[in-house]
Order: sequence, then structure tokens, then C-alpha cells
Amino acid sequence: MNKVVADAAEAVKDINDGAVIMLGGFGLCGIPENSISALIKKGVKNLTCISNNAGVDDFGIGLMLQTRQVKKMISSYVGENAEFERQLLSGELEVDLIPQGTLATRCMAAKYGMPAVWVRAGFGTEIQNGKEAREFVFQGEKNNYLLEEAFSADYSIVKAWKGDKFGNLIFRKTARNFNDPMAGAAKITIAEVEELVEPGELDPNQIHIPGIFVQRIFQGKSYEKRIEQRTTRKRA
Amino acid sequence: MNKVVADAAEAVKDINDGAVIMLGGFGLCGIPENSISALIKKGVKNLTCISNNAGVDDFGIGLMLQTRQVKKMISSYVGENAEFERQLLSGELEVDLIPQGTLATRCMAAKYGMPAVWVRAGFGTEIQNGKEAREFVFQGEKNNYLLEEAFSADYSIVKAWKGDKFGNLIFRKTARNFNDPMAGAAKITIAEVEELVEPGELDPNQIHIPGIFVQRIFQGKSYEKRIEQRTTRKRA
Amino acid sequence: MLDKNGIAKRIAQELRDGYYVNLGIGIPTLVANFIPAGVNVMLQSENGMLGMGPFPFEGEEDPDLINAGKQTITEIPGTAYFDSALSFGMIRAGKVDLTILGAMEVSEDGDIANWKIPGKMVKGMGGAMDLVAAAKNIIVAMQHVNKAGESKLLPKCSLPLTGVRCVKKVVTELGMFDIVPGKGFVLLERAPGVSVEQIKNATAGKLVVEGDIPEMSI
Amino acid sequence: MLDKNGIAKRIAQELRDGYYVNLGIGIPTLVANFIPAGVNVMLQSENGMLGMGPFPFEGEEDPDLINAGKQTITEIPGTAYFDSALSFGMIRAGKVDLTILGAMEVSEDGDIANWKIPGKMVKGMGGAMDLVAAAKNIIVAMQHVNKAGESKLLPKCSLPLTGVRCVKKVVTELGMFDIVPGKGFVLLERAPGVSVEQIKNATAGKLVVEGDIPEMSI
Repeated sequence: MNKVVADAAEAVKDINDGAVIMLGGFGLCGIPENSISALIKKGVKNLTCISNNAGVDDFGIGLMLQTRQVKKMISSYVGENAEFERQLLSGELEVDLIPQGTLATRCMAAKYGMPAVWVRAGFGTEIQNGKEAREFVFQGEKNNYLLEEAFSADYSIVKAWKGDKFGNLIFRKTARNFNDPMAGAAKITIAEVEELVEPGELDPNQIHIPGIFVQRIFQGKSYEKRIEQRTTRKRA
Repeated sequence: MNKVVADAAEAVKDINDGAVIMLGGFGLCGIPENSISALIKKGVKNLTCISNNAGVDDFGIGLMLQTRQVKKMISSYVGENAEFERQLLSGELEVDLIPQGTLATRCMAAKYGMPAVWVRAGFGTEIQNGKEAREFVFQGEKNNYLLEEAFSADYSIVKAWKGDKFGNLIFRKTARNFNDPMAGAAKITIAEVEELVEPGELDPNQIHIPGIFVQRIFQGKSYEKRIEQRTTRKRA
Repeated sequence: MLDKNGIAKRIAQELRDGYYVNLGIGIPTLVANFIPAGVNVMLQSENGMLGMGPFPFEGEEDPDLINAGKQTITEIPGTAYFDSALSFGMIRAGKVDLTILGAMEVSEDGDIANWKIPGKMVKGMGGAMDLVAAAKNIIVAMQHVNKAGESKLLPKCSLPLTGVRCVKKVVTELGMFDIVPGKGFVLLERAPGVSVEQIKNATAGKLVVEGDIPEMSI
Repeated sequence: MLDKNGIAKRIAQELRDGYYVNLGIGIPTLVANFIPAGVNVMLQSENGMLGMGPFPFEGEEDPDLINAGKQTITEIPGTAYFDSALSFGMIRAGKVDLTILGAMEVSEDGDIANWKIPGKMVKGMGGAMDLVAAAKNIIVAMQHVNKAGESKLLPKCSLPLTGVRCVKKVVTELGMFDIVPGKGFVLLERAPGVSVEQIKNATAGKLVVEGDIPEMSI
């Protein structure tokens, strides 16, 4: 039951060139900082990254773009990232843009063992191209849905607030985001946590991810937790 | 935002004859005791009940069977219930038996706005009759799946441990069961709670059901919490 | 003529007590500043939060607490956090009462285009396609014409679509419009000082003007 | 010949350290009593729990804490609770390493029947159909013959099926068998004091006996 590995380097050591990887986080919030650093140090290439965003030029997945380790991004919004734009326009990088809810649901589908899901997003748009569409009546309302496949990923790398040695995880505030549906959605799930505790220290009623979904866990270190848009108000 | 109603009677007052109702709980664990009593007092008839189980002769949904208020049960296991058996054999009661995971997932599908889901349970059995089957390859494995529709229910009645006036809910231990996927899966969701508190008193990180899924909430009373199989061990 | 705050202010009058509301980036975000007294709404942020509060005081920013625009925010009493899949589940199931978002183009059938300009770097649709596909009630807040002076209220969208037949209402600097499929942009109110003639001239799609059109009071 | 505890004991030897295991009602439940020393497994209860502990001490029963057989149980350090949809999600996604359940009939192709007898009151399949459809590894624990003395290891099931081509192993009072589709019941071990002849006589389905069959040590 003990899923603990020493550090990020050990957690990612068998991730090879060409792997398909899910990476949790929304913007820079809740991203697996330690694992991203370890992947860069390891120098693994040709990765397909399923991640809602692509980081910024000098943080998050943006760092893996700088080192040209990413072959393809599957994201809903790639934001402001000059190197990303350059690689995309030059054809070095493939990008598959999909609706955010569809992205989350295709992760969840994999985690729940559902091979495909019916969603409304994208019907009647270019997102529909090549996809099966069908009309369903649901709660008395007729609508059109697209069939979207569950993701088949090799690794899912998530970041949690607290975790125990059995792999049980708890997230904090909006850092939960994609980390939750991605945890358990790939063949191997790696979790890095801010605080690793003994089994029994987490309230079993408050666990967001039961340990069965996690294969490796480690205590992360030196979290920067960079803020992308620092918005504040003045004290009255 | 205030979803509070006075009591169970007020919560169920617009539930009319012929309604389709989801009822949370597994066995007698986590069942909405107050609401069941109120439905019996109200005497509403011809109900279709979506509930994993049908209670026992003198508790839970079993009480609504005694009063002949149920036209149809949609369940995975109806257990030991003499009156249930009598009504079923006499043709007074319709029963739709479906796999437990399919039942849970058809609730979840409704809550998540998915009109149907693909599941493996029941393929190659009589459960498949009349359903669309399809082969999918998922994570490198080929399997057959059945298309199962989301439930369209009028009311979902759930029981939680704690809730606030905005409808945020927290369950306790295995009493969570079907209460979680049912909360928000019908047009109207009614939640009865052991402890009703002010917004802000529940840790927002530990809420199982965000209030948006709940339309009515009330503080329940006199919970019996009957145990169906009291199994114990002797102290050494 | 309305400025951005004016558009937000007018849309804020459409809020009803008890609404769950999702606000897009840009003018929609400003709506939160003009919620009428006595109207309590819960703001949904699709990255996983209900009950979005104002920006934090300086020095109290929490990197684990951001909105869908990646801005630091705060929680309120009654906030709930959840994951991205459940967030879009509640959106898809129609639990969000009102979605307010910006657009590049809107058609007289209610189609909307707001994510892609061919030939330009595409940043992605984010949650917009999910929101417009499922929200029960969508109000678009935008400028009536683009920088080239061309109407953004069109017979058909020229840009790649975000969603079809979904927009219910549009508020621009010139007025407020219902979109009635098969009918067109039904003018409900003129912005202060704006004539029906001005609106007609700025609207390429079918404009429906029935009876006297009141000037809006904001 | 094995008694019920013997069957459970033999199956317990199939557990591996780190396994997540779902135990059905009846003999499978007994397996928990015989988990070998040094083997740590987590018991999944499909009503929403990982890390099922033993029955509570008298007077410490918690009505909010039951297993899928509706028995009062306890938690262990590291337990996690979750809802029914996620519970069957993890089952369906193949996260449960081993499922042990009872059966009325098993076929030489691995089909299983264990929920319905035509003409008798049907109580329902509970979670059995979900478990057999998705578990990576299913061991059936059952008596070799029924009360009428008829074999329960059949060429084809005669009762309505619970699942098709899913059972990997069967342990009865007479022996342990692998099910290899296209081949049949491959005899792995004889129960203590039971001959291959006895097993042949009690097995209606195709029995495969290759080489010397060892007697099991339990």
C-alpha cells in the first residue's frame, strides 16, 4: 500500500520519450512544479501533454516548451506564451484545442472507465468535425450531443495539498481544478504533495482522491506557486 | 440563496401523484427518514422510486410499500421485504432491476448533464435487451459497452450529515453512497440534514455537494438510523 | 451611448435574487460591481468555485485561490470549491442561471463567435463553448461595431462559431436586444441619447422595432 | 475436501501485497480472516469505502458505517470514503485488482450466473454485474455441486447470466481451477484428500488435467 517514492526524479524515472502525460493545474494554480522540473532535468522528449493551459514563458509547462520536450499540447487555452506561439507557427509544435469542459470530462471518463461521453459543447462548430453527433431527449429537452472519447494517457501527474502514504489526496481551494479528474485517469498516476502524512492522519470523510487512484506519491519541495494575475483592492 | 424550508412536510408539499423520485441511501444507511415520513403522511400515490434498495418491511421505503404509494421501484437489490414480494408477485408493483453501478452512473449522468453513458455492466446478459451495444477500444483494450440513459426524475431526496442555508452539503462515512450522485440529478433536489448551519460554517474545501445542486434544505429531526445487520466482535 | 460600465450596469439589472451566474472576461466581469441592492447572486467560476468574492486586499493574495481569468480573488461565507469536471457538469446540466460573456460576432439566430480569427494566433476557447452550449440564459455584452466600423450584429456570423442558437440577449453601447430565432434582433431599449435610426444603421442583421422603444434607465 | 473456511483460506493465498480487493457476500467475506502475514491488502466496499476494517466491538456500531452486505464495520488508518458513482467508477476503470464472489454456475468460457433463478423471487443483482464486467481478475468461490448434486462447473450456464467470459479462477471444496477460454477448467490443485477422478465426476464442463496435479497446501 505504501506508494511513497523519494522525490520527483524517482517518480518520473520511467517516463520515456513519446509518452502521453496529463498534467494537473489551471493556469499556474495547482501545477505539479516538482515533477515538471524533474521532467526537464531528465530531458525526456516528444511528449504529448494534456493540460488545460501551457504555462507561461518562464514557468510551468512553458519551461518544457523552452527545452523543446513537447511534441503536442492538448489544451483549452494556451494563453500568453511567446515561445509557444513561435513553435506553433513554425510547425514544431502540434496543438489540439478542445473545450475546457470536454477536456475535464474526457479525463473523468477515463478515470471512471467510460470509453466515451456525450457532450453538447462544440455542436455546430468546427469542433464537431469528424465526430459522431446525436440528438437525445434529456429531462424533456431535445438537444444535440457530440461523442467525445476518453483520454488514453500513460501518466497523470497531479499536485495536491496533503496526501498520505497510501495515496489518499486532499486539494486546497481552486488548486483542485483538473488535478481531481486527472488523478486516476492514466495508467500511472503520480502525485506530488505539499504535506505527506501517515495513513490515518487525514480525515477519511474529507479525502478528495482515494489512494486506489494513485500509484506514486512524494513530498514536494520549494513550491513557488507563482501568481499569474495579481489583482487586489485597496484597504478602505 | 436561502434554500431553507421549515420541515419535511413543506419540502415535499408539491410532490404529486405519479412523480418520479430519487431517494438516497444504501440499505437503511443514509436514507432520508424525515422525507419518507412526510410522503407517507401526505399520502401521495403512484410514485416511481429510484433507490438502490427498497427498505425493510417496517422502515425506509418499505413503509411506503405498506401504504401502497409506490407504483414502480427502480433498484439494484430489493432484499428481504415480505410486502414487497407480495406486491411484486401480485402484479401491484413494477420493479426494474438494474446493476448498482449503472444505477449510480445514470444518476451521475443526469447531474452532469450527460444524456446517456456507456457502461460494460450487463453486456451479454438479459440487461442488454433493447439497448444499443458498441465496441470501444479504451486504453488499448477492446470491450463491449451498453448505452444507458440518464434518469429523468422530478425530485431527488437526499440525506446529509451537515448542510448550510445555501444548500452546501457534507455526508458522513458510508452514508454518502447514492445521496451524492443523486443530489442535483433531478429537477428539484430536497436535502434533509442532521445539522443545519449558517453559510461559512462549513469548510468550503470539504463540501461534497455545492449548494447549486440543492433547491430545498431543512433540519431533520428524530433520526432513528436503524441498523440492518448488526455485526460485532467480542473484546479480547 | 453607454460606456463599458454602462453596459455592465444595464446587464446587472437583469440579475434576479438567487441566481447562479457565470461572468466571462472583460465587460462581463464588471457586472459584479453593479449588482442591485437586495439581489443576492452567487458567482460561479468554472475553474471550480461557487461564491466568488472580490479581489483580496494587497498582501492577502492566495495563489491557490484564483478565478477563471487567473486573477487572485477571495471566498465569501458559503463558498464551495470543487473540481473542473463537476464544474462543467453543473454548467452542462443547466444549473447556472445566467451566463454573461463577450463576443466578436452574434447572429440574428443567436449564434455566437468569440474564440477564433482565421489567420491570427488562436489561444483557445477555454470554457466558452461549454458555457454557450449549455447555459439556459446567455447575455452577450459587447461593442455594437468592430474597430473597422462594421456591425457585430449580423445575419450570419463570418467567424468560426463558438455555439449555435444560444444567445438570448445582447447589450451594446447602443441598446439592448432580445434574440428571437426566426425573427432577429428585437430592440428592447435604446441607450441614453441613441436614436432608433442610429441603431438601424449600425445593425447588419435583421432588426425588429416594434412600437415605441423606451430609453433605458441605468 | 475443503470446508467454507478452507476455500476462503486457499483463495487468500492468491492475494498479493498492495492489492485492492472487493469481497462478495458469503464465502468471499471469510477470505478477510485468512490474509497471509506480510500481505497488505485494502478491502473495497462498493457502497463507498476503501480500507474496510473488522466488525466493531459491541456497543461501538455506527449506523453510518456499513459494508455492501449492510453489516456494521469499522475503518482503518488510511480509510477513504466516497460516493457510489466514484466507487463503481474505480471498479469500471479496473483499479480493483481482485474481485472474489460466489456463483450459482460458472461456464468453461468464464461466464457466470449468480443473480437470478427463473420462477423464484429475484432480489436483484446489486453490484455483481458491474464487478464482473470490469474487474481485471475474478475468482469465484463456491460449492462444486448444487443441492441436487448437479455440477456447477458447466459447458454453458443454464441460469440467466451475470457476466460473460470474465471469471479467471474457481475454488471449490474439491480443487482450484483456472478458466482458459477455448480450453476449459484447467485443474491446478486438488483439495486435500480429493482425487482427480472425484473432480472429473463432479465437473460437467470441459476439465483439463495436465500432468501431475498437486494437492493444495493450506
